[in-house]
Amino acid sequence: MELLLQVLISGILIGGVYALISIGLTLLFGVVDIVNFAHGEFVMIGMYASYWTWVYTGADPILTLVVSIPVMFLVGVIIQKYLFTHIMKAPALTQIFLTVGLQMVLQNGALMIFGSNTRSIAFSWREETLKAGGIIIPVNMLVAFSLSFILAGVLFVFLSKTDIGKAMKAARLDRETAMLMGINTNKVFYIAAGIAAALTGAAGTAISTFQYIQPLSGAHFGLMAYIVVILGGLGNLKGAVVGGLLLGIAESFGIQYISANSGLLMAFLLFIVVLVIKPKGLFSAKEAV
Amino acid sequence: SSKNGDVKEVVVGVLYPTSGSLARLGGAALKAVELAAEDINEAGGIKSLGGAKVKLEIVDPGEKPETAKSATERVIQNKKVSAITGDYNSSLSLVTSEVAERAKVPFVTASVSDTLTSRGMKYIFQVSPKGSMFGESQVKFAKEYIVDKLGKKPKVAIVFEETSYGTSTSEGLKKTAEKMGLDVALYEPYSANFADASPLVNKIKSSGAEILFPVSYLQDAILIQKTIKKFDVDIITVGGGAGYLMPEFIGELGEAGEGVLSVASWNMDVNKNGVKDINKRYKEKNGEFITEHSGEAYSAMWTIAHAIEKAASADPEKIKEALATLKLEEGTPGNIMPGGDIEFDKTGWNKNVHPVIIQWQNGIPATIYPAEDAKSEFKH
Amino acid sequence: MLNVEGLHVSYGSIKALQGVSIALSQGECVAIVGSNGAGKTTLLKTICGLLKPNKGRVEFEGKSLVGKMAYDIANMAVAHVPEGRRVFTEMSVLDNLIMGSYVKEAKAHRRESLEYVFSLFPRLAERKDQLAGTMSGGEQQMLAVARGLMLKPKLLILDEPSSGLSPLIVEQMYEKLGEIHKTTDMAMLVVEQNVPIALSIADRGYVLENGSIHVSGTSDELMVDPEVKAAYLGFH
Amino acid sequence: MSMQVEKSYKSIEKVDTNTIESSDLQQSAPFLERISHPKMYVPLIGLLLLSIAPLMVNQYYQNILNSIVLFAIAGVSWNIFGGYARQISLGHAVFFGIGAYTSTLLLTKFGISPWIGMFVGGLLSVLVGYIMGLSLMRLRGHYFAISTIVFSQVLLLIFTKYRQFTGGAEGLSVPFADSFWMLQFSNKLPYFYIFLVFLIGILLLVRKIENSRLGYYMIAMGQDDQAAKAVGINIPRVKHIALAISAFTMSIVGTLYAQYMYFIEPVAVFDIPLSVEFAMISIIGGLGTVMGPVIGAVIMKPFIEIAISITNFLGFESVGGINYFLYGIILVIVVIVLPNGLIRPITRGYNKLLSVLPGGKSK
Amino acid sequence: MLEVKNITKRFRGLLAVNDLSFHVNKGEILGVIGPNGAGKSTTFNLITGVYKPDNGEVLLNGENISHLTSDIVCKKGLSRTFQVTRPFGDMTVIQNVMVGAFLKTSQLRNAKREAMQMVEFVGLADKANSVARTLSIIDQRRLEFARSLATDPSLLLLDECLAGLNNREVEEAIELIWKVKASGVTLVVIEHVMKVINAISDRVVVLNFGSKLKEGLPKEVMSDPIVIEAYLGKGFAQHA
Ligand SMILES: Nc1ncnc2c1ncn2[C@@H]1O[C@H](COP(=O)(O)OP(=O)(O)OP(=O)(O)O)[C@@H](O)[C@H]1O
Ligand SMILES: Nc1ncnc2c1ncn2[C@@H]1O[C@H](COP(=O)(O)OP(=O)(O)OP(=O)(O)O)[C@@H](O)[C@H]1O
Ligand SMILES: CC(C)C[C@H](N)C(=O)O
Ligand SMILES: [Mg+2]
Ligand SMILES: [Mg+2]
Repeated sequence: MELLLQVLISGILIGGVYALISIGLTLLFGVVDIVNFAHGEFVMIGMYASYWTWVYTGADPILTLVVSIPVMFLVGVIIQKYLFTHIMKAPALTQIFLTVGLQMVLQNGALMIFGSNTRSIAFSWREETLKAGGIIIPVNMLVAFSLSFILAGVLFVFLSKTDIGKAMKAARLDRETAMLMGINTNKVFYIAAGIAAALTGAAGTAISTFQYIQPLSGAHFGLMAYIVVILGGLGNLKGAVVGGLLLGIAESFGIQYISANSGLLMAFLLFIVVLVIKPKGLFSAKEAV
Repeated sequence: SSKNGDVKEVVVGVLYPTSGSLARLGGAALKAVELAAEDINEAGGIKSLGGAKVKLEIVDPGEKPETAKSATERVIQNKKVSAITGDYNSSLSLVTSEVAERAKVPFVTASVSDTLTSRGMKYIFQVSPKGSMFGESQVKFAKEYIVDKLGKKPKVAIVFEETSYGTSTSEGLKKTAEKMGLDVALYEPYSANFADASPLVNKIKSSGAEILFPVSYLQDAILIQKTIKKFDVDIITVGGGAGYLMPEFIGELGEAGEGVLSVASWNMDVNKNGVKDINKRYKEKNGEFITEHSGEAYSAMWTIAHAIEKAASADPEKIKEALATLKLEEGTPGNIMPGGDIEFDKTGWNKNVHPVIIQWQNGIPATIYPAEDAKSEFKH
Repeated sequence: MLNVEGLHVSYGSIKALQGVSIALSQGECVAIVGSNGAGKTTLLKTICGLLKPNKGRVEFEGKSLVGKMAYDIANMAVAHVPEGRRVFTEMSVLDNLIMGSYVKEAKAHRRESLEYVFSLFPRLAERKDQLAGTMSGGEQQMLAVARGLMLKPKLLILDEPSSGLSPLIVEQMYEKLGEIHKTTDMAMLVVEQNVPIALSIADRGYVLENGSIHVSGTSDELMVDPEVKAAYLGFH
Repeated sequence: MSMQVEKSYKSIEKVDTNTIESSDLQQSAPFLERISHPKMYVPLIGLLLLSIAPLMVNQYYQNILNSIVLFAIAGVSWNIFGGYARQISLGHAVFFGIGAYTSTLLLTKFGISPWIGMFVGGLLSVLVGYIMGLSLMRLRGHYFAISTIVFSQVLLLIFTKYRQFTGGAEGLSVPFADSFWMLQFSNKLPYFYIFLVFLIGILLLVRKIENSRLGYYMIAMGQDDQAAKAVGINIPRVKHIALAISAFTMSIVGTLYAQYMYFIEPVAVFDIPLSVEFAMISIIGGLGTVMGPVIGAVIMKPFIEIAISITNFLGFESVGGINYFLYGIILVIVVIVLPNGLIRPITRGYNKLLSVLPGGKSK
Repeated sequence: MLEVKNITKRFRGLLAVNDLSFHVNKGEILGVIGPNGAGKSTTFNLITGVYKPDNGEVLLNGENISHLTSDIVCKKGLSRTFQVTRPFGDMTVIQNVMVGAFLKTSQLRNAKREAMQMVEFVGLADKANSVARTLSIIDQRRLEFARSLATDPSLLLLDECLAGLNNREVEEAIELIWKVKASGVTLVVIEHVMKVINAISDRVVVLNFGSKLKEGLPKEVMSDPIVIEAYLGKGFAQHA
């Protein structure tokens, strides 16, 4: 029973991380309509941003958000302005093509600048745990998990309650008509891409509290984020959170009760089963923000 | 002869991955090869060729068979190499060796897979121990020092990353463990590069094992060890090399890493001539101590130099002949592999080599087993 | 208030407009009629900044619109109800209307504007939470017009607003447009296939054919123009 | 709607064969006349040049040529399902992998020739494609694309996991031989010509499909499946057929790859980058065109070698990652400059060439 | 020939079609009118298998087709156009129509010949090799008409095929529809342009809120006060 609970909690915590990395992607994917295969690399840049901030200031990683968020916002705006703008109307495949190129540039750029060494941020609560009975909860995972809820909540309110949030959606659905409404669509896309990147950077910061930083640290997360976003329903924040949790739980249970190499397999099979039943993901577009 | 007198330099192709997931160790190994080439040239180059210098042609084989193939072709066809070395990763070496075999260029590798020298090839030479030997050493050591000496229950857990290296070395682990009467409570591969080690550690914990044999690359190794500590799992780790031997491992774990054990195909303090000096110079240059693959890479490069020396020719065919009958005795520069002389059997494997066991002591991997190679003692 | 002079527009090698000039003063309602492909939509899109002219002038309240982005022009209180409805399909009716009042001035009056368009089109009030894309064609057309009105425009540009609407709705909508025309000083530029109804509210009209103005005059003049009658009015 | 046409609906008698089937006429024209038209002789000359190209270069360039031709076949295969039918699969490595594994396992375990193995693999791929089709058929757009990725990851994990059957992550080595029957040669040239024959074969197949009802149905379905249904197209069936053909041919490429590389492992033959590469080759050349993927392969495959040459030239060969960094930059630039692929500009140039060549003005 | 029996379709609580019944006789043209959102297009979608009815059934020549998918319905001789046009955008006009023609032949040559005729018939011959995406909406409607005809249907459903045409063009289009009818095709036509409905329909069904409001001869229907109230509007007489 205790083991079961522990397995569940471990799964939920990992799921929270999957949700966290998916929030920025679901925004970019859902609003700017860009298939960004370099998403994991945005996570990686966020991790390095936190790392270097920590190196120079010694700040607690949570405080490094003050740097990683604006830095990544800028990165998002720049990439939107100089790259994504050119391919927004292009077929998904063209976008994949470009962003795979971008992924190579970022991964190998990081390798050239930072080297292949693995780095990490040291801080007081890194190794701390909460214990309840026999159940163990690593604090850093809990922080990452909580952050995913906070960011999803803030983004939800932003998108569904503010004019600019709605304008993002309008601009995606019909650029020309959005312009007729007085919406500066380019600006809206810059902001959306900036926020998406900033959220992803924040995810990178959270992840750097328990993972290790090197140029390929984001690669694995990129794919997981895609799976989560699709599982949850494209552009749906609730879906991203629920989807992330489900995958994490499936992985944890797969590892414990089937075999240690079945975690991802179970998560992927769950994904396929859900999509066979609900071809538009857990939460269909109707409920999307 | 006058013909050989014209040779001013001998070109050796070097294929260590410096991009992708293999970049960390590949880059480190490449540095060691460069150091070896420097040492060789400083020591007068190839004397039988009138002091010809060794010239390295470096090419990145990437992380895929396809890129490895193309890189090998590139260096062999376009650079007129006399021999090649590199890859450290067995999957890449499998491809490189095929290309080398067909092009009739000798390939000296430090990769560990048993398969490499089991295919009847004539141009491959493996200076390193075979993968299957690692598990044997780990278990033998654990039996002697932990089960028998410390009186631990013989319940063990074997977890290994589901990669070429992980699966090939784990076979030896399991076989030997069963042979030695250890109770294997858990024997499972896991998917490498996990987001979090908790599920795996939950599983290790619930298996009730007291000795853990993990085969992992760096990030997984660190996460497993950290999570073991967080989850209060009382278990002794005898790692399977790779991640368990890297400077970052101890850097991250600090105190928690002290006392962790691991198998290694080579270590910076093995009981061999010149090792200390190599480590010192390597560290001066690269800011970190020299790790197992780099040590082997260094040795492989010297092995090639000796073979060229013996062949007194830059001709690949003659160098291959020389390698087949080469015998680098104890004390010869570059013979730093544990296990006496470097000498290849019919399959091309360095038949005297064996792995060692290290323990992290004072932030340094100290060789503790077998006794002939060790300078330090097992501490508990 | 609106002055278009000598406008030339082309799509690649296709010349869609060849020297079109029209004028519109405050509070005036002008209809533009003409057959398919005459260039009506092209003209409207150019005024609104969605297309760039090769030559010619477009001025609104004395300021040139040429080279301005469509959203800047919307900010000058020019609303465009595009051909083919173009509602934001995956957004609710209400959010569509909110987008209609995105520009600063309109946003300030959003609440009143909503009440106003809901009174004009009660169906939209009933369906304010439905996704616009699932509305029937006619309902979407109402939404598009309402969305245009949300901008509180000085100039309202309508591209075939009656297309796909049932006669009753067309009648009602033109009644409302007529009312707006009478009670406010909003200027209107209407492109229509349904010539009689367009001319029924318009003060003046232009007939556009093959990219240039063919005939122009007051609505009454056009109604009796034999050529116009033959092409657009008579039926059997 | 215009009334000038005095023909009424459903009067099939009067047919203007000339404007309809000019290619029929060509076929009946005498050989000499046909061959003197640049439309015929240019491809023939091109083919001839291509077939002697590898004879003039060393093994390194031969290797590049071989992989161009091999990946051209893969691109063309992918294009059947991804380009014509517009089912954006990012999991086609599944079939490549099955082809590679089936023939290699049959060869290593039972000594069965890859010539046979490739068909067994092809049939297996068709079966797996059918299952994939059944489960993913209802998905569209991004949902479909990402699901195909996940599907391929599942196969990757399974092939890694059941290592008693597949050799697991350690991979499989193809036992060395030098015989046509075992599809293995110590020299690279025979591979080239075999690949070339396969390429020509699949190009002819695709042309045939393009000019058939199936081809029209595939394209129509790819454009708008609702409208396609409304004109009587059985969507699941067309999808399954398109996928079956694509899977079968892709599987053959997998076998050829294994025989050429002598070594396969799950990551090398099932992972995402490979699937993405197939798709890229098609799109850079031109989606849904016969020759597009060939052009795509000709351009894409040497990219990395070019990048390496540049770094070597600059003396940066030991800077880790620089090759792929450059490669990435080249990709990004290519996409931004040519977002719609190269087929259109190239076709335009080609047609211009045809029209100025002797014999070209006659038409 | 076609019988619609008590069909109902709900979208999340919205009754789009409510217990609707009507029939179509062989050889006639049935006009379908009704206010926007009355459920006309949805009814077409229910007949052609795009949606499945929640209740009721659709019989084609006595056979229940309500559970069939659109492609099978089409093979049974029932073809339709879409209110919002759906051409195969990247294909040329002739290729679009060939796709329709392939229903009855598998020969490229026959399909091409058949398609060419249809393209000429609807007056698109000069644009036969234009890519469909670049056509104007009106031309796209023509194209859809041709594509539907190419499937050689016995029953053809037209959803606002004539919207956006000017008078002259409407007249031409009506003649086309007559010709189609003359060749033995039964038609069901949704239009908001009363002149068209008047001119071509043998009978008219009026829908309102998903149900049948009225059915009868065009003259009867259009003078019916209920229909005027719900759909035509008082001003109708003036403009007609
Ligand atoms: N995007 C485009 N690309 C190429 N040609 C175009 C494009 N849009 C319109 N045209 C052409 O420009 C001319 C004018 O078109 P426009 O849409 O302005 O006509 P319109 O009068 O609005 O017709 P309709 O009554 O059909 O709406 C037509 O010949 C049309 O085919
Ligand atoms: N997929 C859907 N989801 C939700 N509601 C829908 C859907 N399709 C149609 N509706 C609704 O059903 C009702 C009937 O729509 P339908 O398209 O059949 O109307 P129509 O009679 O064709 O109108 P119009 O003349 O304007 O084209 C409308 O209120 C519409 O909003
Ligand atoms: C990553 C390393 C542990 C690789 C290993 N030396 C091999 O031969 O595959
Ligand atoms: Mg228009
Ligand atoms: Mg309708």
